[in-house]
Amino acid sequence: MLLLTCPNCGVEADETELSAGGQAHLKRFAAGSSDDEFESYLFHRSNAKGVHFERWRHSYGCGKWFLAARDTNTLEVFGTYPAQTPEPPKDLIAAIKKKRPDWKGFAK
Amino acid sequence: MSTRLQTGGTIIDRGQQIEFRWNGKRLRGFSGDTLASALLANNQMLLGRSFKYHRPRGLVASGAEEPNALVGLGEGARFEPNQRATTTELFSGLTAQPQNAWPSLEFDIGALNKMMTRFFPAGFYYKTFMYPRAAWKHVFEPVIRKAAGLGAAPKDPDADTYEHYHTHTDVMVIGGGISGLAAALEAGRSGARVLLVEQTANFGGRAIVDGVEIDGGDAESWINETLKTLNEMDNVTVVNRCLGAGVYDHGYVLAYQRLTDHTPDKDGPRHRLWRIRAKQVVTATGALERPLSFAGNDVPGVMLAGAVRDYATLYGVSVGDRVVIATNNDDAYRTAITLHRAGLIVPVIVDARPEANGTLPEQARALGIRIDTGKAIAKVKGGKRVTGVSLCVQAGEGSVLEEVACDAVAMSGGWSPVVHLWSHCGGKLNWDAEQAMFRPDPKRPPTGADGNGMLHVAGTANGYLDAASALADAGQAGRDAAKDAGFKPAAGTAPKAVSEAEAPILPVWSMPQGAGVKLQMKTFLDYQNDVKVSDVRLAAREGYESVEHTKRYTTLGMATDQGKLSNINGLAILADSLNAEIPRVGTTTFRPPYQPISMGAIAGSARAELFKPVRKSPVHAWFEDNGAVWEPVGDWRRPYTIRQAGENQKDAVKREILNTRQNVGLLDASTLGKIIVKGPDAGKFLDLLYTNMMSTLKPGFCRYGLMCTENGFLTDDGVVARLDEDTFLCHTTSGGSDRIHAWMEDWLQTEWWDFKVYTANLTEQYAQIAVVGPKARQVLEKLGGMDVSKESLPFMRFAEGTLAGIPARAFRISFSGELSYEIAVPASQGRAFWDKCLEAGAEFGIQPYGTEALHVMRAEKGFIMIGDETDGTIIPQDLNLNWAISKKKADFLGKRAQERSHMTDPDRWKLVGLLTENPADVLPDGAYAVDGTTAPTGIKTTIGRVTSSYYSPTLDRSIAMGLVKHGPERMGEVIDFPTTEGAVIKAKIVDPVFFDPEGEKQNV
Amino acid sequence: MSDVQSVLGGASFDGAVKVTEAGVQGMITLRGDLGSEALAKAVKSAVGLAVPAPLAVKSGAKGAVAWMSPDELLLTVPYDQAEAAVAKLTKALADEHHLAVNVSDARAVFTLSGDAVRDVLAKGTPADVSPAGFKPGVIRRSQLGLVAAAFWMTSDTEVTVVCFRSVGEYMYNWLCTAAKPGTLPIVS
Amino acid sequence: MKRYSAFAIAREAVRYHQGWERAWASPVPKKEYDVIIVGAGGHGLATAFYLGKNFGITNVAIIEKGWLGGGNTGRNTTIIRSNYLQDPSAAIYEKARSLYETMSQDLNYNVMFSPRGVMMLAQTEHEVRGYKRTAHANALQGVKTEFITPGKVKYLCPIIEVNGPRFPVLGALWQARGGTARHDAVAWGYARACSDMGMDIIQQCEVTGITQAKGQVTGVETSKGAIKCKKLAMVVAGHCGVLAEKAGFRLPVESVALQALVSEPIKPCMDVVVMANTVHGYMSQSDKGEMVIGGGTDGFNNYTQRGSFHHIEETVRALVETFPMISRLKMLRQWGGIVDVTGDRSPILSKTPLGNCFINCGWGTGGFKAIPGSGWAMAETIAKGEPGALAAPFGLDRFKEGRFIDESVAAGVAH
Ligand SMILES: Cc1cc2nc3c(=O)[nH]c(=O)nc-3n(C[C@H](O)[C@H](O)[C@H](O)COP(=O)(O)OP(=O)(O)OC[C@H]3O[C@@H](n4cnc5c(N)ncnc54)[C@H](O)[C@@H]3O)c2cc1C
Ligand SMILES: NC(=O)c1ccc[n+]([C@@H]2O[C@H](COP(=O)([O-])OP(=O)(O)OC[C@H]3O[C@@H](n4cnc5c(N)ncnc54)[C@H](O)[C@@H]3O)[C@@H](O)[C@H]2O)c1
Ligand SMILES: Cc1cc2nc3c(=O)[nH]c(=O)nc-3n(C[C@H](O)[C@H](O)[C@H](O)COP(=O)(O)O)c2cc1C
Ligand SMILES: [Zn+2]
Repeated sequence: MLLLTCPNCGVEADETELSAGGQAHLKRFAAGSSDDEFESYLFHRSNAKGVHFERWRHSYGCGKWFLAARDTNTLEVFGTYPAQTPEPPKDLIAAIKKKRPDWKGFAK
Repeated sequence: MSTRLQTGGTIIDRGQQIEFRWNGKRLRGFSGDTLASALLANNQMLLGRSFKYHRPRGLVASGAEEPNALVGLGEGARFEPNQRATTTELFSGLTAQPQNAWPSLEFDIGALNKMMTRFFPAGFYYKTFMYPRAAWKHVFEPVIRKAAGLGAAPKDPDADTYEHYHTHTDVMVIGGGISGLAAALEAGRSGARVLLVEQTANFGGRAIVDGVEIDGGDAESWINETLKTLNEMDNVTVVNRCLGAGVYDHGYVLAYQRLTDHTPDKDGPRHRLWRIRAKQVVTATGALERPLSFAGNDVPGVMLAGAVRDYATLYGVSVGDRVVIATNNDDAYRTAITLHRAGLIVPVIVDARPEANGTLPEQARALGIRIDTGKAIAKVKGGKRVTGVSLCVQAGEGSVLEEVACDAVAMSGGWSPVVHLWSHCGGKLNWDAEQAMFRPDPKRPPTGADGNGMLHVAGTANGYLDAASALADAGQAGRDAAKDAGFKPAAGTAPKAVSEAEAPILPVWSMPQGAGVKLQMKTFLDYQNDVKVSDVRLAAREGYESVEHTKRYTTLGMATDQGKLSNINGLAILADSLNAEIPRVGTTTFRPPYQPISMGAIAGSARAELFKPVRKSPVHAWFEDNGAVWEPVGDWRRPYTIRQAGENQKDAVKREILNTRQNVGLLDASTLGKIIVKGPDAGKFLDLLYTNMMSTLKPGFCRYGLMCTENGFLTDDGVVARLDEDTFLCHTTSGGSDRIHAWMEDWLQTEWWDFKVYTANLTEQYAQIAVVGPKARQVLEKLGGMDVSKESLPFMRFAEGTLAGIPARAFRISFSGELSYEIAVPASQGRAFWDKCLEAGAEFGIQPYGTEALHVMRAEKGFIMIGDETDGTIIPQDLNLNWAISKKKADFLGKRAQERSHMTDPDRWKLVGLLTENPADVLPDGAYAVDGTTAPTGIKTTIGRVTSSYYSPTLDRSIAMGLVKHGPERMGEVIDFPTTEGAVIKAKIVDPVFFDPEGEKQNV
Repeated sequence: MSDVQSVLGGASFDGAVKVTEAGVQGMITLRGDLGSEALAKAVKSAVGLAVPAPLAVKSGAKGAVAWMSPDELLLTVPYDQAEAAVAKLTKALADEHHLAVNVSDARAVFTLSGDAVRDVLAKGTPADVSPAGFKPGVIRRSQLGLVAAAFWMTSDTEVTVVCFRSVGEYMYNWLCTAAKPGTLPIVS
Repeated sequence: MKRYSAFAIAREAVRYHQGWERAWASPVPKKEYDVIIVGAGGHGLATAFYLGKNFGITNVAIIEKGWLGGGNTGRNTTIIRSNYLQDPSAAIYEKARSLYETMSQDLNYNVMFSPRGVMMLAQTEHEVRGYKRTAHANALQGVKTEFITPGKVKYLCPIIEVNGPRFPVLGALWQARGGTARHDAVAWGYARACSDMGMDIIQQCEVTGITQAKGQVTGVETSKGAIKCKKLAMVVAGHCGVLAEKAGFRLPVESVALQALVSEPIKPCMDVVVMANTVHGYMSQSDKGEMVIGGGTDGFNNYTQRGSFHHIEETVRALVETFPMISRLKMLRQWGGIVDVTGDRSPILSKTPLGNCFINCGWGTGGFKAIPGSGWAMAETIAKGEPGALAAPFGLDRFKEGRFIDESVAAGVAH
């Protein structure tokens, strides 16, 4: 039963107030992209056991989307940040590296 | 004989007698009794039968860990199977029945005689019952099932109610023994919000029974004082009869409060499920005593030593006149002393240790109790009741030295800390070889959202068995928890406890040590599931070496007590069989709940009308009063048809259709989604969202649009109206409004956040009422207020104004092919508008119609329906909707997907109309068309399927739409649709527009 | 106005807490740049109040304003003034990207009053409604029962609950069940 | 291997069961195998079994990081049915179901396949249409199902409330030869048979790396050292993403928690399996008497084998409404498994970017029922290097082509 702090309204939200939205920072491939690019965008997922960047919506609360870095193996939440962030914030990456020295870093 | 003693019983009130029924007999107990203590007081030793062998079973324990004394409690709509007698508080009028015995508890024909059990070792069923093949389902399984299962299934719907309750706390303390109280006190003093729960009615736990001294007084006074202090603290909440049921991720704790189980006549919910968010959790759940493994340890009368002491001290009940004590530790001597002081006889204390010279053994010796060290019980004698024990040396193989007559045996194999809650969410354990127990490893706690530990363990649960160190540990745990929750606890002022010092335990996993296979086959580990030492050894021998394999092969620990008594003993035997260390074998996984909790409590108040909210339109009540047949649509209820007196459903639909086509119909379309999309980039945004071009729509105009998923599949459709330069109103399907609104926001917030667009879901702001049919205009003219003429309000336009004095927006759109207006009015005036339409329409023959008429009429016109023609695998091209797919746009959601090879495959099935050769035959919904060939997998090749099929009253024949391979190129061809009954219906491929193909009726 | 009907016609229930359907209420959803001066001015002129901080709700003589999300406010005014207020807001913000819409009819509004109002809410919401997280001046949007709702305290013993109109009847039944006599207070 | 039979039990009873052999050996890994299968769940073991039985390939190792059968195979609600909508699904699930019919005899291990019947309740008009469509499809696929009336539903399962106020039962799709089996026994039976064929089941051995040369797999690194192989099959369910990453490719899969629970055991009261998809819950009664209950998955990636409690709540809420009598039963235990859910919710049986490496995954919430059919088809794929008729539609290429096998279309069915 996760607890995630919504960066949009500041509420520490119970999982039941939220909806999960899958892997974050996917680059959208649209018309004109190759079959491989498009397949990757729609289907291939990191599915990491460990550090995972993902999308959440505070659906019963402020209604806004946000992003989270979470460990899928321990469920530790490293941080949350606004959805309008193209790549994970640098300080968050640094903080995660400190806690998970073996982590290979953010990969799209 | 078990009986009520003349004196004693700290928690019963001898002044208040209570009558109850057991197994058809009327018995008496006292207020404060549990059903278990009251049964013992009435010499009811035989309480049930075991699961597999139907062996006689009596009480073993005095608390939640009880595996045997499960009863059927109550009657009728309040009957509950598998209720533990030990946790059932006695109340007047209680009725209980024994379980799993037939025809009676005393004479159970399911009972296997001693010879037969030999043929049923662990896992025997995997090795037999295989031949003949059908016999498993029809012969063996029914027999096995009949024998298995415990209590009877309840028959009636539950008469009780349940509820949920959320709370947030800084520190949650589970367990109200002295450790829990001390931890709560320390945490509370820091100012933290504290919630303390205790599963039983009484606080104080074992300290009362053990005669512990705290701060110079008896434990009871300290407990009462501490409770008083806690209750006076504003930041502390104390709840009894409340089980800490499970610890979940991120500090979520489930607690289960039993509100009226002990007073069933009281009103209100029976159970309350607490959903708790705790910053820190302290478990002070104490320890559970382990049985000893000797032959016959399951005979009624063999009990845990601590439980025997509980019954004597708390309830003034003796379990027997002559009680042999068997132990490997000092604690059981407390039981001997207690019994002796109560005037009962302890013929001998059988202590497996080579010597016993601690304070407690010396006290016992001084009382003249015989102590035999280095000895063991070779075997218990008796069937439905202990009659004696034979003794042997612990070091040997069980040759009998002596027989001792007795009517009960109190055994203690040492204590296991209750580490369940620590483990639920990933806390790890260490094996403490000296104390022979698993203890929480403070370095590997369950972790919370921040990755730090979220749980502390206090007192006995942490492996501190003596009161003094338990209290010190608990105080520290309380302070640590408060600190970790962000508070500043003051330096501790731990209460000082004094209890007798105890000599070390000697781990004894088998009694006697060299017990041979014959004894092993009579030595029970799991009492309820009849798992014996020999079974665990057999599992190990056969390769089921993982403790998890052993568990599943033997069912050890899978009974209703979840191995609270048996697990440690079982894995020690397994370790021994594998010649491995106990920690290497490890424990099985601890899973919630700590004790079973009612399904009713889990469901809470969400029953009947509160089960799943029904969304209701502003006109809902009218339908309710006027014979609507309801159909769920999303979370809404919509009228399928509105029956008139004496009419059946089919006739009602027919009447509604014909009336709408001939006169005028009225439809409540309020459930349609209505989403406002506004901003300078609204057009651009909708161009991406819809397959059509929306940015070119002129204000005042409407356009039908399609939306696809990024995967290319058609997901929703509806009419878009441009309200002004900046503002669009998008209609969606009834089931789609929330989904599509969320979908829009998803794209706007997470992909195109530079777009200047705001959306709002106005679905519920408006009631939307469709006035449909040749006389629709006349009805609106009569309502008055707005020019609805062909010239002012042509097809696919809308106008704003008032109708019948109500603010209205009228859309000239049609889903039926008729002259049709959809009128949006404020929802609060929706019912009034509906009524006015009916009134004004009366002279024109207006009649409301339901969703089925709507569906038929749209099919007559060949209009697709999301959910019928689409199913999540259909692209607009399949439905010949290419005209609605813009070729000019560089991008829209689904465009790239629709370019993939499978989506451009010319063999994709395409939408056509289908007319059965016999007009009276209605093609079955979902029927497939075949071409007579068969695939290598044996599956008949299909070439199409029916997506919608109806009898059309307008055409007085059946019509259908369907998807057919190369359909549009095969007009006029006849294809075969086999029915599930084996018939074949032939249908001709035709254009899907069956009625008014020129659209003459709607353009008037 | 005689045609205007709230979901339950003002039904009420006297339980351990009093539950009342508050009748129709003028409500406006205003989306825009909450930091903009024009928006602040528009809000001020509509309800006489400043733009609230996150999770705050303010009320005054003309109405109330609640923070709903980083780009959304909820304004309340008397029911029959909502359309006019929308028009005024739209005009005042004509030069700014914004959205002002009347949502009065899309809602059901309830008032709970009594000492145990927090307990009633706590039976159905995962939000922290203890004084530590919830007091007059704070608005929470969350789940209540099985549906979405917003709620705020108008005093220490009174709560306003807003949900969608279509589930108004469900909400009323849920609140009445939660407020049954004899089941409250849970935590004194 | 000595055969199991009633006679064997009688013989052993006389000597207090001291003479039973090990069900499977506990070998030290060899240096090299013809085929290594990673994952000793039902699918991995069945794959090995049919490699031996159908193709005579027995120089096989099955490598398991924990204890065999301890993944989803050991924690599922054991529903077996084949009433799928799409032809490729119906083909493989019906193959599996028919193999279940004789599995006990084939393995000489009683897996207690109990064809007690599975019904999927239709509680909306939409579901009625969906299930009728499925019934039509099944008739052509050779899968015996029928759409039954509420009256028959009540007759087959008297504890159902068919007239519930919120979602009355409008009918059901009924597969009389669907049912359940003893899940652990399926893994154990296959393991015993594989071991008997001379295959090595290596438990407590985690594959930590996949060594490759020239686009081919050469072997695996494990916690017990490096082992070479000529062919590799990855059959690790929830961990397929982790293993694929080690092999250097990504899959269209996400791993999420699926939960189940059991009640305390009661006397038999329900002789069929019931799935109620509108309200989202399903239930059957085990031979020991517990009500075995399952529901929905979490929405977020998770490897903990624990799920979120609100799903348990939702499921129980739904089932209390459908089966009012269970309100007074108690939940005994709840647990979770990590299921691998693909982009179209259908499994993957496929070649991979590595020439001699094959993958079997994506069974998600419903692969127990498929075990024998999947093993059969996977063995064929490995042995021949190309998928046969059963496996072919389930290749990875379908995601690029947009050729999905979408089962949720009829009525959003899982399990
Ligand atoms: C709660 C629940 C209920 C379900 N109910 C049903 C149902 O009713 N009917 C149905 O048909 N299906 C059901 N399923 C789905 C079904 O259980 C699975 O689809 C099926 O068991 C998958 O089998 P498998 O052999 O592929 O995977 P698993 O049994 O999970 O086996 C995979 C094995 O691979 C091992 N492994 C992983 N990584 C490595 C590594 N690196 N090295 C070595 N070994 C590794 C794992 O330890 C595991 O033992 C349910 C699943 C769950 C969780
Ligand atoms: N010497 C021994 O061998 C020995 C063994 C065990 C206990 N003790 C004595 O027990 C006392 C220790 O006190 P303590 O407080 O640590 O343990 P305790 O056993 O006295 O108290 C634990 C309390 O927690 C409650 N509890 C357990 N699980 C719960 C749950 N999940 N939810 C709610 N309540 C739950 C129990 O009902 C009990 O009241 C000392 O007096 C100690 O000496 C001694
Ligand atoms: C069909 C089925 C029936 C089960 N019945 C019981 C049971 O009667 N008693 C029990 O304790 N556990 C039962 N379990 C649950 C297992 O104990 C265990 O929780 C599950 O296999 C998951 O493993 P884990 O909890 O060790 O992770 C059952 C599991 C399944 C799949
Ligand atoms: Zn938020």
